[in-house]
Amino acid sequence: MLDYITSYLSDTVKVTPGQVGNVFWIVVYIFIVFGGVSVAVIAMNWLERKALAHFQIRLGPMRVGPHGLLQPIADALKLFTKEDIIPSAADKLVFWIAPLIILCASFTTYIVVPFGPTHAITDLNIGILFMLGVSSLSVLGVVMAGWASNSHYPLIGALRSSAQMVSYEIAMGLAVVSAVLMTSLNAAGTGTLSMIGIVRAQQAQHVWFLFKFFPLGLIAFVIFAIAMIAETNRAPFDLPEAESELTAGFHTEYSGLRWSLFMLGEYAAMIAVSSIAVTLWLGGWMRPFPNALTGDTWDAVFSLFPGLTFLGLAAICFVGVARMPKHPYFRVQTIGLAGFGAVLGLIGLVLFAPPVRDRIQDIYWFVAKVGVFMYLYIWYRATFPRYRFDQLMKVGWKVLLPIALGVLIATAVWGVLV
Amino acid sequence: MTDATKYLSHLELGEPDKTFLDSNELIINMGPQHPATHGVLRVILKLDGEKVLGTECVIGYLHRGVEKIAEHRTYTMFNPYVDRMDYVAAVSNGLGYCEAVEKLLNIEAPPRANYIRVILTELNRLASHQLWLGTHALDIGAMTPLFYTFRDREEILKIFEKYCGARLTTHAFRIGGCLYETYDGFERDVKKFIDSAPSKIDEYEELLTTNRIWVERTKGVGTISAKDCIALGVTGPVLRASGVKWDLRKAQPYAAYRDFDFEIPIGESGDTYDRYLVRMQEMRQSLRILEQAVGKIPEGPIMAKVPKVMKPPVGEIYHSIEAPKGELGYFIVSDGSTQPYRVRVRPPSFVNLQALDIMVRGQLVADVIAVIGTLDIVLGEVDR
Amino acid sequence: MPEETKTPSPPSGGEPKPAAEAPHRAAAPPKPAGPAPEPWNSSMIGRLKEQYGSGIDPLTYLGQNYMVVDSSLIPELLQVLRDQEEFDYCVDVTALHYPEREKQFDVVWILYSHPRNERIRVKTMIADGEVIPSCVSVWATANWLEREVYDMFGIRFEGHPDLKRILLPDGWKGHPLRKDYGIIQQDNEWVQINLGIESGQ
Amino acid sequence: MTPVATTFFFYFLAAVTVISGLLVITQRNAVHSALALILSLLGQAALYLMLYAPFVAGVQIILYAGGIMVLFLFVIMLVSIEQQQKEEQFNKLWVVGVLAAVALGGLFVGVYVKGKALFSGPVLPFSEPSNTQQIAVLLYGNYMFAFEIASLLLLVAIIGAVVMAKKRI
Repeated sequence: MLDYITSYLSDTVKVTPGQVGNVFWIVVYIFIVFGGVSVAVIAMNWLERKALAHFQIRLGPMRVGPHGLLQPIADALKLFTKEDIIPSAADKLVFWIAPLIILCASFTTYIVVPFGPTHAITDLNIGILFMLGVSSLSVLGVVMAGWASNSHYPLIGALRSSAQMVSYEIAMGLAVVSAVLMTSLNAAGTGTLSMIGIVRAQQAQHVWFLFKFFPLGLIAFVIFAIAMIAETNRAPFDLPEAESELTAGFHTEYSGLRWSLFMLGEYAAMIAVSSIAVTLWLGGWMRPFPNALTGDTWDAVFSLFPGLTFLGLAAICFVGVARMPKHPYFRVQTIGLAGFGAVLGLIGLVLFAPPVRDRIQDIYWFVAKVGVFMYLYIWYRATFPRYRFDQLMKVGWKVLLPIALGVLIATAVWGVLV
Repeated sequence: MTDATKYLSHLELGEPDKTFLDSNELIINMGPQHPATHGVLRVILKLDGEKVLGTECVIGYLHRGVEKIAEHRTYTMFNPYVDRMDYVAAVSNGLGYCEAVEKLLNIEAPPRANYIRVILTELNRLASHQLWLGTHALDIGAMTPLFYTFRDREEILKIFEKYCGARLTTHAFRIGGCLYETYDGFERDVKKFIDSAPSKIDEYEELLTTNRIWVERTKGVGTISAKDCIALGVTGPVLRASGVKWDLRKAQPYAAYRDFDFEIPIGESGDTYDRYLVRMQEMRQSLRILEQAVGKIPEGPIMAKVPKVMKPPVGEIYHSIEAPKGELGYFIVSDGSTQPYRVRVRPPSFVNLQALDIMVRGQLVADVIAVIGTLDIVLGEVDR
Repeated sequence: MPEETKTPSPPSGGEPKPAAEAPHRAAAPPKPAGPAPEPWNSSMIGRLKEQYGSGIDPLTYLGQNYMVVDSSLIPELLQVLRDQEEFDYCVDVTALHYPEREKQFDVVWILYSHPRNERIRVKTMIADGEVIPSCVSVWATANWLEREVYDMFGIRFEGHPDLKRILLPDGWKGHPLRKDYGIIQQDNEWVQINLGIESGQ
Repeated sequence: MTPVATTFFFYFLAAVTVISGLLVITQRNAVHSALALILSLLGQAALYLMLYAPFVAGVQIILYAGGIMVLFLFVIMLVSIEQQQKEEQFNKLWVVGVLAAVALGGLFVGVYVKGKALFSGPVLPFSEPSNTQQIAVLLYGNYMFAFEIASLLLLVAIIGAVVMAKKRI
């Protein structure tokens, strides 16, 4: 099977992801990507609490570690050591499996995420289809969790989420198809479903699909951006886990480790769908303005960004150190923050080294673009009230779906005419 | 006064369905432990999918027998208890009780006390509305207003704390006036608050008033007509949002409200959005009252001549004030002894909560949450 | 916190003193005989008297008007008050218990008229165990208010759509606002069965 | 570079598919049956992958495992499970069942025997990267008419379902 997977690597790429035929590199990449995603989820957890807190004029976590940097770890420890409660009337088997399904579904999608032309576990030639398909499996986990809890609120949450996710998948799929359609506008007239192929198509056509056939690409992107929030059950579409209505929706009865698996899966899914959006419309790993600001000088300037970012973060840390109260009580925290800043600064310096710089650039730009989406997720959550279920369905079926269909047809027509 | 004569026919509540457990129907217990029922309210919902077919409120989880306690305390001793009913508007509760007993004793609080009472009560109205706004918005899913309102409510609570030492259950007034003279800088603090508050209210409105999702979630939700409101005895902002211009501060002025110029904001359609707008306007009107009051607190005593041992003559009195939630009435019967023979509290939340059923029939589960929020109930007052 | 007046300071340490202590010199002798209720006359009373005769005893006390009516008049009079006299808003329904009286209970309706901006009370006396017609059909708001009166006093309202306890649990025995119900009294049996507390406290 | 692993995986996946297929009809709890069915469908998707038909595999996952099964679960969840569990698992039509199974088995054997002559040896029909394109050419080229008929039928079914489900339009 591994042979089989490796045989699917695109032959157009010179250094193929995972180094064709080399099982070792695939395994290494799997560990790197899954480890990286887990770290990203932890970071996202901290960032969300912190950013949300600042939106809401409070400080957020401040106790565990300097500025609460160790809070996610403390939370994880707490969740691991918490009593594991299974309701007596629950269907134990299904109750067990549900969070695992969500987790597997959201992590499996990373198999095809292209962090760079050479930085991907593999490159299926049905990549985007695979991603949509596998991420749609997470709804099974939600439904199973809601049913297995044998309680009204989770059941309603599960009903809501299954209806919601299935509905928004359609608009999402149509938006994706219109982006895929754009890949076929080359000399050969053949498109691709491969994630790497899609980015390469944007490279070849010298445009992010966001701006292709303006405003068609933009509309498709916006549809996707809305649908993906609904897909991941985030505010303002967080009805399945609407806190004020259904207490916690489908995971009301879950606690401890299994609850944290849900959270892990949810955040991983958020990052996954964001990476689809980045790949399809925002040029994936490509740096900004690849066609306008060309030349070696610009390349060199943009290649400094990763290092500069880390140096900037380090600088923020040191500002924090300087502003720490000068009291023995805070000594440990101050030293910790300074150490953290120093590590960030060191990483930044390492990233300036030319060979590292060139290898890391793709990943940096990809992650930076995904990061923007992550910030948007938090922003939406701080700003918007929650939709009601019928309104949500109305938006999905009566607004997004027709527009997505229209965009698809318009893209096809435009593509044929041009 | 609007022409209310046309609302005189009574309300058809309809028979509860006999087939309460049909196969398509789902009975769901909302509360008493539920994040959106504002305490320990339990609502039994009969649902068809997500549509509400009927509700039944089960209350009493917070029943402390306040009325029974009153019969075993002297008039003065009972005063702090009333703060524990509507604990987010404790000052209003105290005002109502003190004025009722004053009426029964046939004394009157001096003008300075009345002004202090008005200032504190209006501040309390603001605090109550802010708390309502924050929790209501949180129920509908907007997290952020909660923290904004709590930030500003804090300023009010600080003034209370400086004035009487307590923040929530203030026990600010005494029978016959106020116990405490205003502290140094009281007027400055209030003035500072008045100056900063309008921009803060603008901030809330910016987040919500034109927010599409907010409007969609609240417009046409939980609509109740003026006729139904009056038939169900609903008072306060809920009544005013249905278009009845009735506010006890204007209709039967008490304390020093006669001296101030303010408007009664009313709504048109009586839906959740109108109630939201009415309360936002009310907050601005409260600021207007405060502005007029704070500059010209008259000099003089703050306590009327009150007998040391209060023994009101045999008789009974009903006095009501416009609490933030509606008409808060006290019906006090004296038998000539030091303890009231009977104290009946007419709680606005209790009566308003009755309207929940007709407001949510035919709407969705999510609307129940919105309507419970918009009724602005405090379970301490519902259950007493 | 500086205070320049004779008033006591805010409760920084000790308990707040009873308010009545503040104006010491104002300790007037208690007035056992206060103002007595006086007859109340108005055009409305005239009309009602014409219709119901001696069943109505209109009084006024401290500027507040009320009428003591015979319990046989009850649903009809309230209906008339709502329909003809525009008392469209029933503020409250409550009761009083006088155990030493023959007719133990006073049932009180507090009414308000929006068009007239007028508040009156209607009062009637009934004996223990006697039923009184419900006025839910007159004012819908009476539903919960009557349930509360039933809960607290045990007065049964005839024709109420759903007369059951409202604040106390359904199986509770006793009606706490009756004067013979002690302040710390409770339904020990209920507490033991439902809360599992043996001592009953 | 095919040999061992591929054979192993084939039999592994086949076993998963068949066993979970059996579980579908033997489980007492309808939700467990549905879950087994999902597993069976996923096994089939993997088998498609082994047959170098990635597009079909992807569609299998999206449509069957992701879409249709959710709707299945949706319906099953709302049905009272307790009652079903008390009911008899199999009804008494043993004879008909056996006959149907024998007929189906005979058909399979027939196809297998005859098919050996028709398809000689495992051949890769299309080059992999263009597999998706080839399907498109077949669907929208050669079998255009059949495809359109099928989609029209589905449309009729959808409208019919809406009309039946909605009491008032």
